[in-house]
Amino acid sequence: MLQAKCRVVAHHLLCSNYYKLVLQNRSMASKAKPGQFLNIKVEKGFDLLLRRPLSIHQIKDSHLEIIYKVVGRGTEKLAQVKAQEKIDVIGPLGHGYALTEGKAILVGGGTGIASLAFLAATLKNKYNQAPIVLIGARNKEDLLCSEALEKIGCTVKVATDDGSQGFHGLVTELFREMVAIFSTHPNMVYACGPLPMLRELVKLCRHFRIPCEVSLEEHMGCGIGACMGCVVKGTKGEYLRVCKDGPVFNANEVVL
Amino acid sequence: MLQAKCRVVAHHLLCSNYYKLVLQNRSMASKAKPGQFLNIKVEKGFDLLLRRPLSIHQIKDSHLEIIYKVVGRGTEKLAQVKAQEKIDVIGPLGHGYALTEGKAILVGGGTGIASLAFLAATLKNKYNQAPIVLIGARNKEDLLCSEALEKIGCTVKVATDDGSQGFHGLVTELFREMVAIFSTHPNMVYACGPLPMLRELVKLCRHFRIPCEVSLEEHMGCGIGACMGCVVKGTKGEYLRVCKDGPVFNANEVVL
Amino acid sequence: MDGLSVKISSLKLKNPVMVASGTFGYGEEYAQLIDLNELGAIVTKSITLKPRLGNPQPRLWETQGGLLNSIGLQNVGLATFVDEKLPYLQKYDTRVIVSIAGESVSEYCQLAQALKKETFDALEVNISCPNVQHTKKGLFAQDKDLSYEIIRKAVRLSHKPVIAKLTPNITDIGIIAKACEKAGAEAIAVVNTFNAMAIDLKTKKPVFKNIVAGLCGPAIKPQALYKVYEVKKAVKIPVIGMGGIMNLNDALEFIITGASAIAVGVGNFVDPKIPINIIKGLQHYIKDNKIGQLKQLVGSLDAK
Amino acid sequence: MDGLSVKISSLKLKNPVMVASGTFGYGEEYAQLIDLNELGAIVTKSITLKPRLGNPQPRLWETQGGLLNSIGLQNVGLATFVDEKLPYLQKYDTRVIVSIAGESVSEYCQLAQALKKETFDALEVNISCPNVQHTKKGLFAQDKDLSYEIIRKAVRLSHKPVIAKLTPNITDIGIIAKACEKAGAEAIAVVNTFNAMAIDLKTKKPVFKNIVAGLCGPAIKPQALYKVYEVKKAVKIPVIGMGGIMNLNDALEFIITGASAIAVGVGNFVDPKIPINIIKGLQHYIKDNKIGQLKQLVGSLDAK
Ligand SMILES: Cc1cc2nc3c(=O)[nH]c(=O)nc-3n(C[C@H](O)[C@H](O)[C@H](O)COP(=O)(O)OP(=O)(O)OC[C@H]3O[C@@H](n4cnc5c(N)ncnc54)[C@H](O)[C@@H]3O)c2cc1C
Ligand SMILES: Cc1cc2nc3c(=O)[nH]c(=O)nc-3n(C[C@H](O)[C@H](O)[C@H](O)COP(=O)(O)OP(=O)(O)OC[C@H]3O[C@@H](n4cnc5c(N)ncnc54)[C@H](O)[C@@H]3O)c2cc1C
Ligand SMILES: Cc1cc2nc3c(=O)[nH]c(=O)nc-3n(C[C@H](O)[C@H](O)[C@H](O)COP(=O)(O)O)c2cc1C
Ligand SMILES: Cc1cc2nc3c(=O)[nH]c(=O)nc-3n(C[C@H](O)[C@H](O)[C@H](O)COP(=O)(O)O)c2cc1C
Ligand code: FES
Ligand code: FES
Repeated sequence: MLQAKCRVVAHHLLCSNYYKLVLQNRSMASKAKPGQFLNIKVEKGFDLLLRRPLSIHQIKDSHLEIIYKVVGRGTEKLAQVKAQEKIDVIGPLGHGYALTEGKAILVGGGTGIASLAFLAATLKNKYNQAPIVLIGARNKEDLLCSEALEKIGCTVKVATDDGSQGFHGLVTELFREMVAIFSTHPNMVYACGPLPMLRELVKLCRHFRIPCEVSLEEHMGCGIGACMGCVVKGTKGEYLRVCKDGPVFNANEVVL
Repeated sequence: MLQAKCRVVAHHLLCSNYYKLVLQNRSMASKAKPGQFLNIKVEKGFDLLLRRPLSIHQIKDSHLEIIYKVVGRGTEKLAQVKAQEKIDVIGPLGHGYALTEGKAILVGGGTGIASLAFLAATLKNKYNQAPIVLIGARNKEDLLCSEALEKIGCTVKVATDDGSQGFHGLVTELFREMVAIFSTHPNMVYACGPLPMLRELVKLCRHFRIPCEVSLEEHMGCGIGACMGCVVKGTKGEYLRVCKDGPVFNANEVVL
Repeated sequence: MDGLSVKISSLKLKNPVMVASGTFGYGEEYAQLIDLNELGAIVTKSITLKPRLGNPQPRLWETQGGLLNSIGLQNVGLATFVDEKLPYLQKYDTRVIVSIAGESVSEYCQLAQALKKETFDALEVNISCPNVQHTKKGLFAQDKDLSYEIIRKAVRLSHKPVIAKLTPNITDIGIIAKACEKAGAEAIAVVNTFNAMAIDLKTKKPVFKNIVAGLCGPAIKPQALYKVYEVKKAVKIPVIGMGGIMNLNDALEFIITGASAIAVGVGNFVDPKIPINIIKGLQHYIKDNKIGQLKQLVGSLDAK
Repeated sequence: MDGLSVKISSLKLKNPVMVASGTFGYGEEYAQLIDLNELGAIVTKSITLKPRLGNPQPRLWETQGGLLNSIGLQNVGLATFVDEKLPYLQKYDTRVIVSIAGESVSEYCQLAQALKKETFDALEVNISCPNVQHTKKGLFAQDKDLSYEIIRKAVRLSHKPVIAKLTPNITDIGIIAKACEKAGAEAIAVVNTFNAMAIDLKTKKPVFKNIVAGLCGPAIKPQALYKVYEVKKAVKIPVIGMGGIMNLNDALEFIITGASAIAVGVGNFVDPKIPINIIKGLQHYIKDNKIGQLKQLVGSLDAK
């Protein structure tokens, strides 16, 4: 974990209101693991007090890439930052995905796919086996990362809410169909996306007895584990910190 | 008085940290009188709550020009507004200079010269007599409007704190010298600038028995006369509103 | 527009959006920028028996998301108000709520009495201005007995509905609200400004002569909302909510928390169109959400 | 650095910049980002007798220039604190101030007693957390007798300097400050968070399960500053000021108003370097202004 003013190498609109932000910082980049995030100060003043947590989407040498969606005032301000400006970043933060060898299915909804792409690349590099990736999006315009994932050898299946591309329906339904027709189950499922998606997916994984890791989101204060602001209920009844104990948890650890 | 989202026609740095802002609004422009001001919302959010009052520097057809200095957070934000954007403006506001025929001396300090330039042009147009203008600035880099004023026929004299141009010293000292060597006194003095300058000038005008009008500044709430936030002490003991009873007052009306 | 009408006890408003005392003068200036007929009600600047000079300048100071004021109730005084300001307001098709402030119980009585024969819709009794001296111990609205006494007398002397305007600078606002309810107030206005201060680092002096000033604006909104919640729990009479309301969502938050009407204060300075924008927004909101009457929303907070 | 040293009664700090309870955990995480040795003091997260689960999520909500929190004192509890957290902090060359919070007078006593034999520099008694149940009527720090009793016992049982941390949610904070001074507190920490709330318009539910939450940040700074002013007027013991301090100027305002030391709370979230930046800024400030000792500035407010 370190704090630095990172230079914005590139910053551009990807599609609808999704942006890609590329930051320069060699030591952060060299430490980053899939599932970890950066906590970014989006403005100089104190109008918006808190930093915004955003997952690391990809590392390229000393560059850290982020994919984010403009959803509110903070991400709106972030979208105004121009290339070559510097922004204040703390990272890499949190506990990422546990890498396991074997057949993995990655299930991403919305911007959730951003961190899974980093995971896919890492799994491929480490075990030389590209995972299957299921991507859920509202429509084909909102679809992120699929080409890049195919390029590294992943089998990519898409589910859109409106059927404009791939499977017409929820990515969890696609997952259910996928697993039901597989002769062998995957060894591991990794998921990142909206809570209802994660809930449904965890239910399915329990049903099929597939271990599952989920990446969670909560409003954050410190982002480093000190304030107890970002908790999620653990299965032992205790509250776990998304920022430090997570954001990636084993599905058995947390009550969704 | 009206409220409108005005298009920024042009916006650029003049010198050191002085900017010129040109706004488009025909009805505001047609109503504007020298000494009046605009109350400008400098940002969309509520980080800075209040509008910023800025004098009208010049009218050209449907354009209103402002000259301002970046001194704090509000003017910093204003400086970031780009040409073609729209900003929310209320104006023209306040009670401007009382136009009088005859020999006039205009005394401006810092950005105070902005509103006096509008007055000079109006006096020239109306009475076909260009006034004498004394400009006080810290140094020659901070000198505003002198060429434009000369162009309309004004006799322009400059005083700089560091002597880098014109008279070395305060503009009030220059004024004293000017009046002392005039065979006839001016009929009227109009002044806009920092409070210490105005205080000294009013003292001199009393001494020389020259009527004098001063343009004052106070922190403003509503800017239109409703909140009693922007007062200055009147000579009758009552509090007068800078935004509505002023910003231009006869020196005899107010306690500086 | 009917779906927006609300009742503040016996006072019917065509919509729940008012402009707060002290931020709208006597309406004249704002009439040049917005149509006063559209407002639910106008609350006048608090008037006092005699014209008041008010506090020395500076009277305003901007803070993060907020504004400090120390106006000190500068106003034209009762006589001029009645002669010049009230007739102007009466021309408009909106409710006129006259705010009064006294330095003693007796002054409140004289004000209520003198206004008895005038035409307006309700009397707001400001017992909570932090910028003038009330008692040695503090503000009237920090003392439940004095609050009761002032409101009781105002209710008796005035035949108009009486609104008690309370201060948030208190441990338990519910106690004061209850005293005012018992005294016959038809509504509680929550809140006046929060005690606060600023200092000028260059001179090491307080910015304001009185040291204390009143904080308003979005900065205080979460606190004001909680005060509305506390008052709503304490009393059965309607609550008028204010404190940092700048847009439709803010207004809805206050209404859902329990405000039967809301007032825009410093928002008028930021953008005089805010009250009108909120009214339009409410119209759309009830239509889009198929809410027949806005008043159904009042106090609809689902607190488990 | 000597020019910055200040004394909080018997407690000497190398500089007046502390980090506020609950915003800095037990120091471990921040140690990766800043040098803890540079801080004047670290106040730990308030600890309770037993580990506390804390409140359900969400626990945080951003507002205009502020942050609402409803952590509910989640902490590791006394035993783990003493075994694992305190030894870590003892390694650093900074003052360690242990904050304690109890649900009853007796719990405060047990905490003070149990901590007696441990090594640390001062005991901060948090009688003002708005996110947990105190008495039926409110917070301990809203009751002068209970405040007196808790502080008196803590002073008796602990041989450490006792700091009383007060709530701003009170009509007259001076009364509580005086009670604490009389009880033997060596300093008053002002302020804890302000009662406030937020609601979720989509669900019409309060954001927080407890409804009320505590507001902090720049939004409250003008109010916090005034509370410091009020406490300073009421007592002779030193005041520790906090509430929205984000930079050198904020810190100077509190110091000039009367705070002998200041604490950074939510500022640590915004930028962990804020406390260090303030320390550096103070060094330059006293040098540039030829002030020999920073403590000369304390309470130098020129209020006419
Ligand atoms: C570990 C982690 C990783 C994330 N990675 C990504 C990513 O790669 N791409 C992406 O687009 N988004 C990501 N998010 C969500 C992102 O942080 C929010 O969308 C963002 O903070 C919204 O800020 P805002 O001001 O635009 O929205 P607003 O809704 O206006 O924000 C208001 C407040 O709520 C908080 N908030 C709002 N939504 C969320 C949320 N979903 N999670 C946490 N806090 C929230 C904000 O931080 C802020 O404090 C991640 C969140 C977490 C916790
Ligand atoms: C009638 C009038 C006409 C003006 N005309 C001009 C002009 O033509 N050109 C120009 O450069 N400046 C002019 N000013 C001054 C200008 O309004 C301030 O410089 C500006 O408001 C500073 O805002 P800020 O946020 O950058 O500074 P900050 O100091 O950060 O402002 C903080 C607060 O103080 C207020 N404030 C600060 N300085 C002044 C001031 N001198 N007068 C009133 N309020 C102030 C701000 O409005 C704000 O509320 C005029 C002021 C008035 C009252
Ligand atoms: C400049 C100013 C003057 C005020 N004068 C009065 C007043 O005379 N009487 C009164 O009851 N409240 C007065 N108030 C308080 C407002 O009516 C309102 O209660 C407060 O500002 C909170 O609302 P806001 O945050 O929307 O401004 C004044 C507020 C401001 C900003
Ligand atoms: C997330 C959070 C947790 C807090 N926990 C505690 C606590 O355990 N004990 C305490 O005395 N104060 C606690 N506080 C209050 C702070 O110590 C401080 O008094 C308050 O936040 C005001 O300062 P600020 O505006 O600089 O944050 C907490 C504040 C926050 C934001
Ligand atoms: S955000 Fe502070 S503990 Fe997670
Ligand atoms: S700013 Fe409101 S009266 Fe002048």
